[in-house]
Amino acid sequence: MSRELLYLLIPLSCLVAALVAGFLGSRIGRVNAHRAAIGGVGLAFALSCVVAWDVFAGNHFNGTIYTWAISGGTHFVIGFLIDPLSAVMMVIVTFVSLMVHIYTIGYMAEDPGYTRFFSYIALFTFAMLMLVMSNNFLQLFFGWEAVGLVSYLLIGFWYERDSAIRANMKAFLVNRVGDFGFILGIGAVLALFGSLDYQSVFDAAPALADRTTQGPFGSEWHWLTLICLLLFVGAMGKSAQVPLHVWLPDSMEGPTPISALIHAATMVTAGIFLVARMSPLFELSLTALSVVLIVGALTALLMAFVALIQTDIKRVVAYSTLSQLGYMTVALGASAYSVAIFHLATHAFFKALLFLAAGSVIIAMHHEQDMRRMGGLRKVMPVTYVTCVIGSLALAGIPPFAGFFSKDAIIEAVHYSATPGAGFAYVAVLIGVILTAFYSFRLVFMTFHGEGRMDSKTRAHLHESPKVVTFPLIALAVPSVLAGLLFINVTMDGSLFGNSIVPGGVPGDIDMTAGGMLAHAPFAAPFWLAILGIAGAWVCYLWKPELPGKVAQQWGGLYRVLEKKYGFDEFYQRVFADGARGLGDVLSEWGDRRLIDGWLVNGAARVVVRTASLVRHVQSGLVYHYAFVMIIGLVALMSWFLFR
Amino acid sequence: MIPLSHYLIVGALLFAISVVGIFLNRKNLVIILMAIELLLLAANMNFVAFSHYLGNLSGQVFVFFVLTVAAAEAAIGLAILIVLFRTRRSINVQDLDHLKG
Amino acid sequence: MTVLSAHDFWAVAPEIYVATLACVILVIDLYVRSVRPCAAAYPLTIATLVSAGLLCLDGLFEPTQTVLNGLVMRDSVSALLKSGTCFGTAAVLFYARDYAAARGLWRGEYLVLALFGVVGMMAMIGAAHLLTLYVGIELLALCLYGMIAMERDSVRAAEAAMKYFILGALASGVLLYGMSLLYGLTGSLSLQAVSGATGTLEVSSLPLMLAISMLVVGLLFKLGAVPFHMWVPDVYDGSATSTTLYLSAVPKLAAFAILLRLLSTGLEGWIEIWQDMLLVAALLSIALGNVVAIAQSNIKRMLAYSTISNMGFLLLGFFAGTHAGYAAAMFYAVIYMVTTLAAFSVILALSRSGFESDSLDDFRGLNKRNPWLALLMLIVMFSLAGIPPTAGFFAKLMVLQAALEAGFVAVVVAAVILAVVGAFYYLRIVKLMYFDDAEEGVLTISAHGYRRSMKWVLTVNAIGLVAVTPWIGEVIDFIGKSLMGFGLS
Amino acid sequence: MTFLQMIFYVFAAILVVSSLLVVTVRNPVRAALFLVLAFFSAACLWLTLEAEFLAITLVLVYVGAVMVLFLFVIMMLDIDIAQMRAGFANYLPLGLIVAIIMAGELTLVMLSGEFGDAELPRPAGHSADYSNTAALGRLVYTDYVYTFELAAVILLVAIIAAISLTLRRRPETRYQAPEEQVKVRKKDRLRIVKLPRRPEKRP
Repeated sequence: MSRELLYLLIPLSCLVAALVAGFLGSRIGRVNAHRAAIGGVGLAFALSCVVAWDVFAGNHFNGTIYTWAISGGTHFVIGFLIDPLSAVMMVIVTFVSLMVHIYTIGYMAEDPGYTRFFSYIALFTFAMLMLVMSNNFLQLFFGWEAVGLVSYLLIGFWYERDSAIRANMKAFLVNRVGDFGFILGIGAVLALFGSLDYQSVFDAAPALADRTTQGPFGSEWHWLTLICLLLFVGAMGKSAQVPLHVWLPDSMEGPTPISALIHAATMVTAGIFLVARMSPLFELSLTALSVVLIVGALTALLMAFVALIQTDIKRVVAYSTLSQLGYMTVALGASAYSVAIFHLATHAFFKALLFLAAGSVIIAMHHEQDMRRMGGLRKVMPVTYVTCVIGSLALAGIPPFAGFFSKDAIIEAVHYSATPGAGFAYVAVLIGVILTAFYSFRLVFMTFHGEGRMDSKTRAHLHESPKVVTFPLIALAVPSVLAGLLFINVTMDGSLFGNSIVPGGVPGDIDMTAGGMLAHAPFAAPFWLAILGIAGAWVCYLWKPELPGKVAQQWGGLYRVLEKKYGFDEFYQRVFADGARGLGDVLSEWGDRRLIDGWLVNGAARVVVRTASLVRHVQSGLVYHYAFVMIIGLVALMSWFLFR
Repeated sequence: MIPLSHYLIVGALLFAISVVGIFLNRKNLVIILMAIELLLLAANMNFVAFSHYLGNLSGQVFVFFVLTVAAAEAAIGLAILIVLFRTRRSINVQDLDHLKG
Repeated sequence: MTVLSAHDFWAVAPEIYVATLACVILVIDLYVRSVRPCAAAYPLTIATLVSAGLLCLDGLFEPTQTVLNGLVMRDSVSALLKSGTCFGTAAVLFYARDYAAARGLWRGEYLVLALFGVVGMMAMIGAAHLLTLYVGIELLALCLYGMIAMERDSVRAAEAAMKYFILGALASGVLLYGMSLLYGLTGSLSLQAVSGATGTLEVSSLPLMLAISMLVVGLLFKLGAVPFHMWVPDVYDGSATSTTLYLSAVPKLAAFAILLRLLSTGLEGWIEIWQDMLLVAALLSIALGNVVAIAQSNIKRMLAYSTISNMGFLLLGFFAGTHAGYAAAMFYAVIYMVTTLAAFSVILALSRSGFESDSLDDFRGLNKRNPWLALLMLIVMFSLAGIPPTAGFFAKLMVLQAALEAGFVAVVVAAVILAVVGAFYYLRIVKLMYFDDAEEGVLTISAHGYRRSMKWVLTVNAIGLVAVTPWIGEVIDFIGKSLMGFGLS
Repeated sequence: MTFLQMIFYVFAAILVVSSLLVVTVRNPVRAALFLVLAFFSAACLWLTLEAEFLAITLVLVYVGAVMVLFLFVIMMLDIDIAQMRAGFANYLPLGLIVAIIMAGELTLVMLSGEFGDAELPRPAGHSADYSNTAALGRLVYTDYVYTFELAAVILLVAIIAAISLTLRRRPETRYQAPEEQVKVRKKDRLRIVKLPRRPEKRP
């Protein structure tokens, strides 16, 4: 089997699975539909592993599969770039996707949209694979929009719910802002480089690093800074960075498997992947890196605070996702691209795990998501409990769980970074550590420990989730524990990603091997901060449960700020939504109804009709008038020729 | 001798007269038919004159055919005139205004 | 003195064949008396036309040559157009049958005149000589005058015939005068000899300009282009619908042919002189036709104005003088003929004895009365308006593309805007048929009184406008191939 | 002025004036007669151009046939001549302007130099034994035989159209059909009915 065929088979198997489940779903039945979807994605996972093995054996690939248009010298192609970065992404995407597929069998068992759901998630896997495997900007954009599309479809999956539709609309609108910047960025790439192919862009980039362009008001812009910032706007939209983060918490309106797959593990990391993929460009623009760093730090810190007070179990995880995406972005800004991807990978595992565990709880609680009505579940749901604790430990960054290594590497990278804003970012990520530990274990304690606060009817029906639900939990728990330990060395010495990412970040004099980091941990701040966070959570939610209420009263202003999530939503609602609606009303009344409809369209129609009836009168029916018109026409022609 | 242009000017005058005659006439269709005959005569005058001055008989052949066509046209024109008169009892050009707009 | 061979006559075999059989049919019709009118003449006429149409195809893709001492051109395009004329006329007479019979028009003479008109059109199509051209034009015109006036008890038909006659005679007088000047300037009546004089005659020569402008006036009249269009609505309206069908559909092929013969074969060297005239006439036609059609309440008049605008489009393909433009114009003419056939035939199908279904109101709620007929009319209207994927869309597209390739961007933009204006009145018919309810009384008239065979042919005719879409490229290529050798570049 | 020139100018003047009168006189009969005069003058002009056959044809066909047809039709339709030209003067100025412009432009074109004596001098006349008719006939029956046949078709069309347009049987008019009368048989007219014999009832 040729490599091209192999690569092609990976996304196509998902696409075929999606089509089969989508179009034939009602005919072949639910079981066959999920068999088809799982089969397709499972095949993709297996092949991805083969590809990854092949890639780490040194066989990279960059080539065109199919050219579908050539316009003005620009080739529009479907092409694959298979290198360590894309191989890692492919394995993560297909693995998490496969787990979610299996989990879905249990989670969605009662849903009437069962086959539709399988079709969507298989389609999502296809789109995400096209995104990460792309070797050019256009295909990247295709994948980018396609994952967005599936994301909107899935957020609005329960389209009878008003809130789902609102969340759907919000995700769509906010992502449009990001995509607008993204496509402008692609346009700028095409304008500067004349090509959409990654490799030729990267090759040409150093030579064009100092090229500037005329901005508004006579300002000078560096082309590359402009491109990077525009592309990063796209990344901010998709990866939900402040201030374009507002859609992600609301996206929890979608089914939980989707929150795990799309809004935690894969799609939202597309922005991180993008910046890592574009690292040769970002490296050339310190301004862009600085922006990335600061945006990331702000996201990591601010969202962690919001996570502290959430009561909806899924929203806690959602805000923690935002915060962790901020961490990854910080790593990117510190030029530690490989660290960012490493955190992306570990995060994908433990965050998917946490979501699925949350989902498992939600099933048990009969779709109750409020943690204030939970508690004491650890006895009923041991598997969920254990895996959830593993995920929380990984998230909190307790050694030797996966999150410890990746998060510590980020903190070290920021510590030693020379990017402007690194000092602020360092403080932010350190505070973030304690917050992360706090809210993670707040979730664990509120859900699984203490007294059960649910009503008696629910309590009577509590039971551990079925095997199809717990199996993915266990399967995801394994890498959540081991992934850091196993891969930290190869990540940090650069042998994992090779030259697919610009190396950089953590200076060489620090011991960043697994053993070194574990040995160093007890003597470093992050570890103790995490422990402090967990202890704080224990104090507040197990030992003195009345404390949080007091704090909230004491610090009412701050609490309200957090409750309102810093007012982003209100601000957007007031300024953009209401403003746009007001502007729209004005435009619709004056522009549309009066000017265009009344004046241009109907006016033009009136003029035409009037002209028509006027000209009609020339057709008087009198033959000498007709003859006269003909003769005048003839005379006019003759005169024209004679006297021109 | 008579230059060619003089014959052509005679033809041109006939042409102008007949063309104007067609639209100037508002009462009698027969006169319009006659003006059409004059119009063809104007073209024929040109053909015959050119034929002579070019020393080329094909112009005269053309006139031969035009005369044939003109005769046929006159026959059909008068036949239509009769049909019109039968249906409307008038050959007034101004009455010919049922179709308009 | 040249000897004419059988080969010479074989080139005009279809004309001779049709003319001879027309005489035979005339005589037979006098002697065969039957309950049904034209019991013998009708099948014979159809047979004649169909066989003649096949006979015409004999000359397809033979090398271009002039025969009969330069009177007649034998080439692919004439074979194609002659064949189209024969088949088109056969379709016309097929559709016209019941309608004409109900109005006492279905007489042997009517058919014979139609056949002689076909001879005239074929003479126009094959003309390589101004004399052939003129005689052909007159033969067709006389047949048309006769056919229109044949509805003897109709005030409107007589008026239409008279108007057509007067204006047609005026136009052919002008055309003739132009021919005489061209003859004087080039010393020849043969189109090839005329084009051979390109080198010796300056473009700035006044008599040449006059000659060409008069010829163009004559051609524009035959096409019905502004400002020589005024006969079109009155004649379409006044004639019996069967005659309107005959004179609106088929002669457009011949009109295209005489444009091609005269302007391309004869006067292409002086394209600077006639180009602007055609352009102005084309734009005026599209504008006036589309605008005035909106104000019509009679569908025949509306279709007449639609013809004017469509002929403007045809001219738009023509004026650039390129091969692509000619091919586009010919494609346009063919598609227009087929579309018009279907359009008027729907009116024929809706008409009854003593009831003309030619008011727009008669189409109200047609979908409820006869959904199939409404669907066919919908396709026809879409095709006329140039809405994809109908053939009419491709015809307009080709024409505009040709004009665009020749570099006339502003013209194309103007034409597109006007075409959009024009789409209104076609869509109004669709609206009437599908969204309005019939008035009291109209509903009582059944819309199913037409022959079953007519339904089938009409279906093929109208559906064909859409069904041809997958092969539209082949059709265009075929037409382009048949026009090989025409055009400036 | 040579004799030929004199003939030309005299007949040209008659031609123009009489054709002007054709389109302006009130009485259509007079117009037809002026048309005859115009055609006759034209025929004379054609004689100066050595187009003898056409000149004769013009006189024969037009003066002899077409004009008679015109007169016949004019006489047949009882037209109220009195109101024929009412309001004619209203349009005359416009007509005159157009006519003058057109005639002026055409004259300008004719004099523009393409058709001067230098470009196209008058050819020498043919010898006395030259027969214009024979020369034309030779052309018409050989080179132009196809158009000749088409012209024949045109005349046939004219005949068919003229007859079918004007010949009509009026259903309201009663007329005898001798061939039908002769064909009548007894059974067409006479019907023998058998009546059943009724038994008489006696009281």
